[in-house]
Order: sequence, then structure tokens, then C-alpha cells
Amino acid sequence: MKRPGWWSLDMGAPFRLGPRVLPGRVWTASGCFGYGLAAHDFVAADGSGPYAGLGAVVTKTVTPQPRTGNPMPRLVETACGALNSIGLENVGFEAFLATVLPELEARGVPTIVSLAATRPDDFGPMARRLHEAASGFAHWHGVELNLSCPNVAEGGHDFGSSPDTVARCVAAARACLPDRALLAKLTPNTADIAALAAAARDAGVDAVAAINTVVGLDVDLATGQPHLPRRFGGYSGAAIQPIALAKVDQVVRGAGVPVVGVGGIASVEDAVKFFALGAVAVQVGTAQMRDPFAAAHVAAAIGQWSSS
Amino acid sequence: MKRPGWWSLDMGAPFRLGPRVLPGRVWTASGCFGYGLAAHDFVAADGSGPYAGLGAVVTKTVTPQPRTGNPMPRLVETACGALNSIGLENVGFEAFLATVLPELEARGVPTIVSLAATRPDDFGPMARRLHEAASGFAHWHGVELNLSCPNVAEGGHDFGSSPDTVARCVAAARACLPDRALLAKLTPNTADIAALAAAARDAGVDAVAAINTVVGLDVDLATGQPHLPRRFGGYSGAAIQPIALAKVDQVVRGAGVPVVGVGGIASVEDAVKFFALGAVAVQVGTAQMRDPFAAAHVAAAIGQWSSS
Amino acid sequence: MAVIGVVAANRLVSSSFHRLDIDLGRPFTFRPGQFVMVNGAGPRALTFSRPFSILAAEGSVLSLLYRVVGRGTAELAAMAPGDAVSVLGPLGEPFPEPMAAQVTILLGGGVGLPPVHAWWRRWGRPGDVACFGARSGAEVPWDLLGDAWRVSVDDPDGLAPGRRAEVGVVTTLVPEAGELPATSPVVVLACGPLPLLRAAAALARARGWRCLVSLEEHMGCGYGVCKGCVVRVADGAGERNATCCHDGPVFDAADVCLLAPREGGSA
Amino acid sequence: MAVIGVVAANRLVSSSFHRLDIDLGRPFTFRPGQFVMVNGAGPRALTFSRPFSILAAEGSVLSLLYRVVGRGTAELAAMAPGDAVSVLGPLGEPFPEPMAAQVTILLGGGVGLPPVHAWWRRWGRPGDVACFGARSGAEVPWDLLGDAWRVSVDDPDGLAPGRRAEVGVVTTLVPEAGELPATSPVVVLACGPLPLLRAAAALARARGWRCLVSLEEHMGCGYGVCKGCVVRVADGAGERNATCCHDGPVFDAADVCLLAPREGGSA
Ligand SMILES: Cc1cc2nc3c(=O)[nH]c(=O)nc-3n(C[C@H](O)[C@H](O)[C@H](O)COP(=O)(O)OP(=O)(O)OC[C@H]3O[C@@H](n4cnc5c(N)ncnc54)[C@H](O)[C@@H]3O)c2cc1C
Ligand SMILES: Cc1cc2nc3c(=O)[nH]c(=O)nc-3n(C[C@H](O)[C@H](O)[C@H](O)COP(=O)(O)OP(=O)(O)OC[C@H]3O[C@@H](n4cnc5c(N)ncnc54)[C@H](O)[C@@H]3O)c2cc1C
Ligand SMILES: Cc1cc2nc3c(=O)[nH]c(=O)nc-3n(C[C@H](O)[C@H](O)[C@H](O)COP(=O)(O)O)c2cc1C
Ligand SMILES: Cc1cc2nc3c(=O)[nH]c(=O)nc-3n(C[C@H](O)[C@H](O)[C@H](O)COP(=O)(O)O)c2cc1C
Ligand code: FES
Ligand code: FES
Repeated sequence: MKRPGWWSLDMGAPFRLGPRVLPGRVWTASGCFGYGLAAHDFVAADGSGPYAGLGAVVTKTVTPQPRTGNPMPRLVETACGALNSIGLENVGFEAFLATVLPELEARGVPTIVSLAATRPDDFGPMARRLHEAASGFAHWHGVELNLSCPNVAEGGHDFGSSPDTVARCVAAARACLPDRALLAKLTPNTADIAALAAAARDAGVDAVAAINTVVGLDVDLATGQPHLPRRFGGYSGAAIQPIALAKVDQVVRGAGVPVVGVGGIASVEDAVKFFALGAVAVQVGTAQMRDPFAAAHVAAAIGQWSSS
Repeated sequence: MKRPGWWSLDMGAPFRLGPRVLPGRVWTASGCFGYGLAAHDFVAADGSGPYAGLGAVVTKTVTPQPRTGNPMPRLVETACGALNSIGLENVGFEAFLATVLPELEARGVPTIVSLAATRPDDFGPMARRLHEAASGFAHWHGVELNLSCPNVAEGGHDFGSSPDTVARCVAAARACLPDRALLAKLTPNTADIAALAAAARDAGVDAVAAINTVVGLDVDLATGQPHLPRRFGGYSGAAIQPIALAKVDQVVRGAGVPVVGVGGIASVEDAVKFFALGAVAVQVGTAQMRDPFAAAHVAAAIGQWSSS
Repeated sequence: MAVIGVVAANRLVSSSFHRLDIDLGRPFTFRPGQFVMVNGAGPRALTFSRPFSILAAEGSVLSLLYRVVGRGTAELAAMAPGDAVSVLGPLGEPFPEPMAAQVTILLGGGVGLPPVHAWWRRWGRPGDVACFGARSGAEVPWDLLGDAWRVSVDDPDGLAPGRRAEVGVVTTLVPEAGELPATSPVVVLACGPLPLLRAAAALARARGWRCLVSLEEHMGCGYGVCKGCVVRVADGAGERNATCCHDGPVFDAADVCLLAPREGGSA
Repeated sequence: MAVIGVVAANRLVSSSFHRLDIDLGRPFTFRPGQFVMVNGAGPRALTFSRPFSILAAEGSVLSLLYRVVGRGTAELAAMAPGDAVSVLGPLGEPFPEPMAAQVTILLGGGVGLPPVHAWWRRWGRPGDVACFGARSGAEVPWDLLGDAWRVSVDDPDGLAPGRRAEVGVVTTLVPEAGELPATSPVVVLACGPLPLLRAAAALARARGWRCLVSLEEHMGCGYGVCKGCVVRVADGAGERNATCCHDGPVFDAADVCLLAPREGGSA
């Protein structure tokens, strides 16, 4: 698409997010691009790589301990979206720090590290360890607290839907993360996302990311049972875009905190809708699974627009 | 589709809902089939009419006073659903009682009357007037309290998301409605729909209907502004089906009250998913706008299945 | 009632007008000014069907004329003979039949042609004046218009050799009052973009003629149940919302507001 | 890297197997056992692409063999020459090249044929044994198999005149150990439904042969990032989750559980 007449964001100007300047406003979303390494040797027809123009790769959420995740099947495609029940399978925080983050740094991949934990106080030590181990890294820009994954049995759901808990998680991480951007990723499964965003804002985030997946279920007609062993999954993809836009609008206008928009973005047109509402950046999730270059394409299309 | 092996609902047995026996388990949803009269002279290729096999037409929500509804445009189609912002345009309760309900009775259309009000106490007088005016009607089966329309400025949203208010609305209507079925239609825009359902159950509903529309927004790329003058609209159609299935499951298993499933049902396969989770009946909404016979087709396909 | 028909033909009839012929498998009758709701069948169906005025119907074959402007019309254009298509209709209030001695002025702009064209084929008389306006010469569907129609274009580019068109708005084709039989009641029937309808209404008001316009609103259901297509109407019975699909699409120009929503119209 | 190719041909090659040839516009190379993720292009794309083993690639033309089982494969079957199709790949761990003197037994069941067929075309030697099993005689894609393949069918119905097939499961085609050169290492490469893989693994275990299987899981991304396709693996390095798409789809049969999920497998 061509630059719309009403567009006013200057894509050429440095994009400041808290204490950092990021290389762009189009990111990949957590969990839909792994640790950002599996695609590193993919090459597009024009010779460019999958990180071209990206503002950040938000890595798959890591937890203090490794997790094997949920039973299979973990994915169901629906009419125009998907349900996932991965269950935060990850290598664990220490292994991530030891092997993954250094490789991202070595490859020059702009990185936001996604963290989850079951107790708010766990976020402090993880942030401190990161600060100690990676403070010299040029490409590590910040941390996104995943306060919203609906697939983790021990609390995930209620966890992120209390403004109090959100504030405690943010405060714990903020105290240990003086020179990197801090984001809180919010759940849409609440009646009042602006209240969560306000709590995150007051506790010191540089931005919130909205939204994580919506609780959904699909039934297998062959058995009459839910497709997913855990019954519920996280709903994502084109189908949730209007919900994400509504939540982003509620946060922008209700909490006045910078917002990174996520939910059903696959094209530059999709991304532009979030920017129109005031999002400072966007993330491409499910669409990145279908095409490792989805975010890079969006970044390329939008990257040349300046406000002048 | 053929009757699945796991199917156990007896579609031939009388379908009892509180004090009434209804002619079927497939209904049309409120607001998507008007007052049920606009299509009365439509005839399918096989000569059947649009009410054939229907358990009920849930009429467009009426309010104590007539409403002119929201500014245009009121509808936006999205990737696989739609946003609406009708704003409960309706002729008003008294006009409905005087002209619409008698005509539905005369035409033998099985009817559930949808009511909304801005104060819980308004539901009592409306239920009483109905009871007085229509107690002799054979085809008027009950009332559905619309506690969940997100398009009404004065409270709609918060209104239906408090278990207390739900209980007060239900109790007020129940007290005046001794011999008709009483349903409460719940909002999905809450973190805990089971709590709302439990409140409705304890206050005396015969069933809850779930779900009403999900809050959504779409941006007009030409202007960078929301398509709808009121910004937000109610999201419906295929896209919300996984959300509706999740909410229905939460209510069935969390509140143990009969549930009428609504949300993204267009085909017999869709309907069967809700029945599989334990819904006692289903409603066809948005799909009824595309095809006035959508619910009748679902009813015909499923109507011949018995458990024997 | 949403009949599944089969595409019989689907082709360009000018630089940007497509004609779609759908075989409905059973006789189809309509009144000029009525429309149908059209959609793909089965999994190809969009959430909402799209409204199209009826151009013609012969036996079981329904004909539409459309321009591609978005997703729904792009999907129509991609249909090939044999493809299934869902059709609901005929729907809506038609243009009225002519009274005795009436002189009718037909004004069609762009893809607003079908209802007035259908009216002219059904009820048109020698004294009537049929006018069509297009954006460019290339856009004019001459095979439909033949010699009987007066044609105007914004831009003569692409005009077929031997064809003539005024350059200007379609209302410039309307004869002066003095050129019409003095005693005949004159009625204007108009369908097209809002500026055309406004010009038609203004001209009719100035000359004391009756003017009926066919309005467009984006529609949800097309048969009066969703209240998604309301237009504000003020007539003898007071001011109220009417549905474009069920009470319209034909309205008396004197009763409706012809400003675009964002110009302060129905919003 | 998701290349947009163009359908060159798409046709039935037996009663239920379709062969799809896609011109990718640039040379495409792969190793037998690898797969591609396929989807419609633009608005026709499904949320997830679908995995298909690579049957062959000549120059820029990639060939797949598929059976219609659901929405994605139905959309593939509806594609016509000239249609755009999105292809990501080649992906996954291939079947290994043969060692010196190795005798390879290839077992393909149904649409599990492509990876073993591709292996046989690339690395096959005269002493190897290629076996294919189908549900019925009509399902056998003879043009692909020629005379070199042993064929079994559950049901001989529809067997082409002059063609021969054993009735029974595909493992009945495997020669006795005594019929193979005594000193050669024997390796079984299998792809097909789980019962076939189980039978292949059991047979190999009993005879002390190595057996490699190509597994199927429903996939989200196909390139290792979503963890939607994990299989439980237990090998020298301990028990862990491996991704079918990135660590597989080829695994040593001794390391994986070949029960279906609902039989107590990966769930
Ligand atoms: C009674 C009637 C008869 C008609 N007859 C004809 C005919 O004979 N031939 C013909 O070509 N067309 C006709 N139309 C117009 C036709 O229905 C539209 O062109 C068609 O619906 C467009 O669909 P689409 O999916 O291609 O475009 P869309 O993608 O739906 O939209 C095209 C444009 O409309 C805007 N839009 C979308 N939704 C809304 C909304 N809710 N409110 C305001 N703007 C919106 C979009 O932003 C876009 O600019 C008729 C319309 C009506 C109401
Ligand atoms: C590495 C690999 C190679 C393959 N190669 C080939 C090949 O060469 N040729 C070929 O024809 N096929 C091949 N397949 C299988 C092919 O990918 C599937 O047949 C295809 O994805 C089905 O897509 P569909 O949309 O048509 O069916 P779907 O509609 O997706 O599903 C078909 C069936 O699978 C079930 N199902 C859907 N989602 C899940 C889930 N998440 N978990 C469990 N069950 C589910 C459905 O209930 C249904 O019964 C391969 C698969 C893999 C993993
Ligand atoms: C397979 C899958 C795995 C995901 N894993 C994570 C995760 O680990 N952490 C997280 O914060 N979000 C996770 N998400 C959510 C996405 O980051 C994103 O918020 C959501 O999917 C909505 O965006 P989308 O519609 O673009 O996918 C996951 C989503 C999917 C589909
Ligand atoms: C145009 C439109 C108008 C609606 N009006 C009402 C209404 O008046 N009262 C009500 O309870 N629900 C109303 N609904 C909600 C539907 O009844 C239904 O709950 C919702 O649309 C989800 O079902 P669906 O996906 O099948 O449409 C309306 C929905 C639409 C699309
Ligand atoms: S389009 Fe639904 S009432 Fe007119
Ligand atoms: S399909 Fe995504 S990791 Fe294998």
C-alpha cells in the first residue's frame, strides 16, 4: 500500500523506547518465531534475510525452569485463526542465557527477551541475571514480561488479570533493569485492559504489548470432545484482529502508555490500523509461522514512510 | 452431515425449557432476524418457509421506550466476521406488544421476546405487562433478558458484567413470569462468565444464552479512524465461534445451568459443536442475515437425529 | 430463499463494467428498481452478501451489472461459468409504474444504470428521456444503451468510434421544461452516486417535477431485519428511520437527505 | 523464503492421488525425505500452511503427491495451472544417504510414497527393495512405480489390467533375511500410516536391521519455531521433545514412540 494521507509517524526518526533506541517499529511476536534463530539462513528471492528491517525479535517466552509444555495436539486451525496450547515449552532461563542470547547477539539480531514466571517476585532475579550477563550486548534491547499466557495451568489466567499482580511483576523487573526497555504483555481476557495497562504504567514499564491470545475452544466433530487435551487454547490470527484493535484503543486512550500492537497482523494494511490508533510499534505473530518473512515484508513496506 | 456416533441428544423427545415445551432446539438469535416477520413470505425451493423446524425466533431486543439507534455506518465486515453498532434501534416495548407479538402469534411463530432496560427494576414491569397481555398466546414461549449489548451507551457494558446486577434483573423478571421460560443472555466481555451464569441460575433463570457480541474495532484505512462513529462495535460471525465455545464450556461446567449456545453458527457442523459441549439449544445470528433460511437448514439437518 | 444459482456468463461489457448472468434454475421475476443480495456459495461465502440492482431477468437467468470496488465485487469478477452463486431476492421497493400520460426522465450514473435501464425496458414510452452518465468514454456499455440513450461522460477518453457523448454531468442531458409536453406530469427516476442524485433532486424541485431516487447503503441482510442500512426519512408521517433495503432503496427525493454521512447526512 | 510459485500441472494420477507440479521460477534442490510447507497465496492463504513431502524436483519445478483429506488439500485440488501457490522449503532432516554396500528396503504406504520414492530415484541401487502399499488397486500410481516396485493392496479392486499386486500389508513384500546378501548392512526406510511404521519397526527390530521412519504431525510453522509438532524422543542423549518439522520428520524408529496420540503416544 502507499502511504495514506493521514499518516504522521516518522519512520525515519530514531524509535526511542524507554532507555533504548530500536532499529524499527515492526517486530515478531513471542512464540511465533522461536528464539529467532531457526530461520537465520533463510534467504528471500531478493537476497534479504528474515531480520531485514525488523525492530526486534521477541523471543519465545522462557521460564525460570525448562518446561516440556502441554500434551499433543497443540494446534488447531479454525475458520480464520488458530488455537494453540503449546504450554510454554522452553529451554529454561539459564540455558537461554548461556546459549541463545549470545548467538542472537553474535548474529546482530535485535532482541527483546520474553520472560514468564509463576510468582511476581521471580521477575526481579531474572531481570538482574540478564542485566549482569548481557549488559554489554548491543542488540539486546529489552524485556517483555509475559503476564498473560492462558496455557499455563498454575495461574497464568488469573495471574495477569489483576492490576495488583501486574504492578508487582513490573516493579520487580524494573528495579533490576535500569538500561533496557521494559514491556508488559497484557491479557485480553479481562473486562478492563486499561486498568491493567495503568497499573503497568505506574509501576514503570516503557510500553505495554497488547494483546496475547484470546481464550478459545474448538470441538472435534469426530469425537465430540475438544480438539486440545487441555480443552482451551489461545486464539490468534486474523480472527482476533478486531479484538486486538479494540483493546489497543482502550489502552491508548484509557491509560496513556505507549502500546505495541499485536493480534492478527499479516500485512502492511493490518499494521497500519494499529499505528492509526496510536500504537508505537507492532508485532507479527501467527502470520510469521506461515511465512518467516511476514514481519520483514511489513517492515519493508512501511519503513520508507516518513512524516515529511 | 450424518449423525455422529457419539451423539446422544434425542431430537425427537419434547424439549422442555422451564415451564414450557419448545418445538425445537435451533433458534434464530436476537437482532439478526428482526421481529421475525420480514421474511414470513419467503419460500424455499422445496416450498418450506423460514420458520420450518425452528424452536424459536428470538425477537430483536425491545426497550421500554422506542430507540432510533446509533449513527450510520452501523456495520463493518471483517476478515471472517462483522462488527455492528445498531444501538438497539427498536419500536419500543408497547408498540411491540400492541402490533408485533400478536402478529407472531397469529402466524404461529414460536417466539422468545428479548428485552433490555437500563435499570434492573425495569424488567419486572415489562415481564408483568407481557404476562398480562400475552398469557393466552400459544406460541409465545418466553423472555430472553439482553444483559449484554455492548452498543448501548448508558451502561450496557458494565451492566451485564456484574453478577449482582444480573441477579437483580433476573429476579425482577422471574417474579412476574410464572409460566414462561426465562433466559439471561450473557456478555462474553468478562473474565468470568461462569460467575454471571451462576448468579442468573440462583436468581431463577431456566437457561442462559451465551454469547452476545465481543467488543471489537476496525480502522478505515482511508481515514485512519475507526469505521464506526462509536469506535467500538459488537463482533460476531464465524470468527467468534471459538470464543463462544469456550464461554459455553465454562458455563456448562462451571455453573451447571442449561445453556443456549450462540456465536458463529452457520451450519449443522457448527451447531453440533455447541451441543457436544452440553448446550441444550443453539441460536443462529449473523448467518441468518446472509440467508433467512440458515437456522431452518440447521434445524432440518439435525432435526431427524434421535438418540435411539 | 437464498437460491443457489450457477454462473452462466461473466464478462466485461465496457472498460470497467462487468455483466454477470446467473441461471437460477427456476423462473425469476422482478420489478424494476428491485435488487438481489449476492454471495459466494458454501465456504466461499462472505459474512455479508452484497446488494446489486437487477438489470434484467429472462426466464431463469438473472443479469447484473457491476464494477469492482472491493472484496465482494472482486470475488464476483473471479467467478467463472459453472461456479455456484447464492442469490436472495428480488428485494426492496421498486420504481413505480408510470401513470397515464406521464413523461419519465431516467437518469443513470455509472453502475446506477441497472434499475433505470430495467425500468425503461419494462415501462419506457417514446416520449421518455433516458440519460446515462459515465466517468469516461471507455466506460460506456454501448451494447446495453444502443441509440436510445443520451450519454454524458466526465472525460471522453476511450469513446468508441462513431459514438457520441456530451462532456459534462448527466443532468445536462435533461431537456428544458419547454421541450416536454406541457400538460404531462414529469417524473424523474435516478440512480447513481450522491452528487447525481442531488443534482437530479435539485433540478426536479426547481421545475416542480416529482423525483424518485434509488439510494445505496452498505447492507447487512438486505431484507429488513438488521437495521444496518437505515436512512433518515421525513415525510407526511413524520421523521423516522427507514431501511434502505426494505422501505427503499427507492425513495421520494423530497423525503430523504442526500448529503453523504460524513457531510452531515445520516450520522 | 516462502516463494510464490505457479501451478504448472495438477491432476489425478490414480483413483485418489493427485500430483501437483509447481514452477518456482528458480532452481530448487532438496534431499529425499525433506518436505515443503504449501499454502494459497494472498487472501486465499489458510492460517497454517500444510506439509507435503517432496516427490521430485526438476530444475525449477517441484512435484508433490497428495490425497484430499480436509480443507487444505481440498483447496490444493481446486488449483488450476497458472494459480499462485506459496511454498516454503525444503525443510526438515532427510533420509540418510546409503553407506557402501548397504541394502535398503523402502516401504511407502499411500501418500507416504514421495520421500521413499525420491530416495529411490536419487540413491537406489539394484539390490535395494522398493515396496509400496495402497488401500486398493485403483489407488496405485503405476506411472510413478513402473515395474521396479513391489506393490501390495488391501483390496485388489480397480487394479489396472496386466498389473500385479499382493493382497495384504506392505511388509509382506519384504524379502526374508536369507534372501538378502548376508554381509550387507540392511536399512529400512519407511513412510506411511502409523500401523505401517509400527510393522516396519517391529520387523527391523526382529532382524537386527536399522529402521528410519518419516513421521507426520499436524504442523503450524514447519521450520521449528512454534513447538506445535513435537514428538517424544528417547535416544543416547536422554528423553526429550523433538520437533517433527525441524529435528525430523525422519527419526530412528528405535528412538520414537509409534503409538497414536490417543493410544497413549505423545499425549
Ligand atoms: C440497493 C443497491 C443496489 C446496488 N446495485 C449495484 C449495481 O447494480 N452494480 C454495482 O456495481 N453496485 C451496486 N451497488 C453497490 C454494491 O453493492 C457495492 O459496490 C458492493 O457492495 C461493494 O462490495 P465490495 O465488497 O466489493 O466493496 P467493499 O469492500 O464492501 O467496500 C467498498 C467501499 O465501501 C466502503 N465501505 C465498506 N463498508 C462500509 C460501511 N459499512 N459504511 C460505509 N462505507 C463502507 C469501503 O471502505 C470501500 O471504500 C448497489 C448497492 C445497493 C445498496
Ligand atoms: C512431513 C510431512 C509430510 C507429508 N507429506 C505428505 C504427502 O506427501 N502427501 C500427502 O498427501 N500428505 C502428506 N502429509 C500429510 C498432509 O500434510 C495432510 O494430509 C494435510 O496437512 C491435511 O490438510 P487438510 O487441511 O487437507 O486436512 P485437515 O482438515 O487439516 O485435517 C485432516 C484430518 O486431520 C485432523 N487434524 C487436524 N488438525 C489436527 C491436529 N492439530 N492434531 C491432530 N489431528 C488433526 C482432522 O481432524 C482431520 O481428520 C505430510 C505430513 C507431514 C507432517
Ligand atoms: C504458537 C504460538 C505460541 C505462542 N507463544 C507465546 C509465548 O511464548 N509468549 C507470549 O507472550 N505469547 C505467545 N503467543 C502469543 C503471540 O505472541 C501473540 O500475542 C498472539 O498470537 C496474537 O498475535 P497474532 O494474532 O499475530 O498471532 C503465542 C502464539 C502462538 C500462535
Ligand atoms: C446486526 C446485529 C444485531 C444484533 N442485535 C442484538 C440484539 O438486539 N439483542 C441481542 O441480544 N443480541 C443482538 N445481537 C447479537 C446476536 O444475537 C448474537 O448474540 C451474536 O451476534 C453472536 O452470534 P452470531 O455470531 O451467530 O451472530 C446482534 C447481532 C448482530 C450481528
Ligand atoms: S440491510 Fe439489514 S435492514 Fe437493511
Ligand atoms: S511445526 Fe512449528 S515447530 Fe514444527
